[in-house]
Amino acid sequence: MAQPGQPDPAAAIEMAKQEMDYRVNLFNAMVSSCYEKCIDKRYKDGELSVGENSCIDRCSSKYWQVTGIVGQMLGAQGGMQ
Amino acid sequence: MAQPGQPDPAAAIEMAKQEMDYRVNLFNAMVSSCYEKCIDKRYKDGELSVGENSCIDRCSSKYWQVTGIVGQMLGAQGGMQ
Amino acid sequence: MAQPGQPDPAAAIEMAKQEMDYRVNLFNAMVSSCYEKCIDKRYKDGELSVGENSCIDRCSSKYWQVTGIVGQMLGAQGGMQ
Amino acid sequence: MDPNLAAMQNLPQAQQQQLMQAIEQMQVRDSLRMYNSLVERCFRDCVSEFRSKDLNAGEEKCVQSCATKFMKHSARVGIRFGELSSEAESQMQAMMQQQQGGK
Amino acid sequence: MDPNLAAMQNLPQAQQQQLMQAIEQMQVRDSLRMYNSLVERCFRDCVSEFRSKDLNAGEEKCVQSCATKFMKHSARVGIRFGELSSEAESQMQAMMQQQQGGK
Amino acid sequence: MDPNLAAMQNLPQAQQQQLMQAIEQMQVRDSLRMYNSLVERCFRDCVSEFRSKDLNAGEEKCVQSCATKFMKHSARVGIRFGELSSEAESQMQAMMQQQQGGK
Repeated sequence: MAQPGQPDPAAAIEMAKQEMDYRVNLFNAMVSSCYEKCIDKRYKDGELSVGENSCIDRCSSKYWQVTGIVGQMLGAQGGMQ
Repeated sequence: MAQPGQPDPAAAIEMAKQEMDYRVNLFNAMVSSCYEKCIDKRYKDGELSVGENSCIDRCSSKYWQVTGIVGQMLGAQGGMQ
Repeated sequence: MAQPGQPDPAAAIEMAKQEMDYRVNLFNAMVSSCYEKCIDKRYKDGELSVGENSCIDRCSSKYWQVTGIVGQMLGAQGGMQ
Repeated sequence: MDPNLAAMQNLPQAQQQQLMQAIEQMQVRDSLRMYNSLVERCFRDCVSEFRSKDLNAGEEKCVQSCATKFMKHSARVGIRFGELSSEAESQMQAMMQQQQGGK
Repeated sequence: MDPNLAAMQNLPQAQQQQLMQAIEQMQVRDSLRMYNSLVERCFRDCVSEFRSKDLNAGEEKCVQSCATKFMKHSARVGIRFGELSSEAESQMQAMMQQQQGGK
Repeated sequence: MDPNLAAMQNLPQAQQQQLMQAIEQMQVRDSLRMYNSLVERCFRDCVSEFRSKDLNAGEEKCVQSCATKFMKHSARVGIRFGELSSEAESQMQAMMQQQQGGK
């Protein structure tokens, strides 16, 4: 998308902002998705149980894998352009 | 809101961006609303059934009509200013 | 975060925008949270019942208190930086 | 948690105008988003049958009641929000005066 | 409710380019958001077991079907959206011509 | 999918500063949004009785536990996210070196 060797500062700043926006959105979606899947909502106290902690780790990993699968599919059919 | 015959480029660009933002949001809301109403979430395969396809068409049409009704109501009482 | 006595117009504008963005988001979240909690979704007519109205008042008050509690917790642990 | 628009009063004329314009644009954007979310909500709550491509009379009536109710609800929350904000502001000012008085 | 990009034609060359660039940036941002929301949805609908850190075969297949279905759905809504938009636009133009004819 | 902040190193000094400032502003905005969504979630999960206008003791305790839990959860996801990102980055770099080596 960006041609190397053609430095346009404004465009580079815009790209960096876009990338950050994307990463923040991805992170937030991962946080809220795994919260729904893993956290006991009775809130007896503020501690994460052993089960919740390991669920969070696996959930993060699986979520990441889903981004990979979907990313490849969109890339393959040019859906991200 | 914008006086005709008074061309302010920056304001015109801003308006065009606002309009695009609005249309993208409307489209996205239509996509996700009709997805919830019409799509079978068991995901046996990646095909849309005949029933899903006709549901999507009718859902899009009804969604559009709702924007019309609500738009008129807001316009009538000046709620959009 | 902003040093007093060091007026940077662009930064001041940015801060005012951020604050407005924050307040609008807070207001919208309060509107939709209290809508879910208080409003009868059968929509027989367009009137709010006495019960709905008093629920809205109490809900707004409680929602505001929750922002206070969470704000203090985040402030205490520096979580908002 | 609250004010800072106070900072605005210290801005030069030109920047004040720029800020007012930015605020106006945000307001247009926000009311368009409010409109979108209102449509989304009332559609979700009122329409669930797709045997025809036109809204039936019941759905249309439901959408109207829903939109009216939502706007009344939103206006009432707006009043409460204003009260709670200005309460918080006066508390903060009282606190700051107390601190300065303590010097 | 609808057009205004017409306003664009009256813009000077330089601003037209600026606008095109802004639109392109919004499109990149929007397709990244669409991607994010697609991932979120298919994850929510397909993954609900956390005994291992890797997707099992069933989950992987489900995610693929979900993403494919969503993209087909989205494309179909896009076609309908385009039709409904241009219908609305021609109605509006007809109305405006009628009003001007009435002068 | 990943880096590009690398592009930043090729920017002139002035633009680097501009970018840093933009990033800072985005971070403020994002943490304020995080705060808003945390309030929304804990309110939804903890408060469901509206016979009085003040939170009762149980609700207050629930909100505190919810907020604490959410922050711990969010921090843990953050660690995993960092690991997964840097893994992906090294894989990509390995791939690129392999491709260049193949020349």
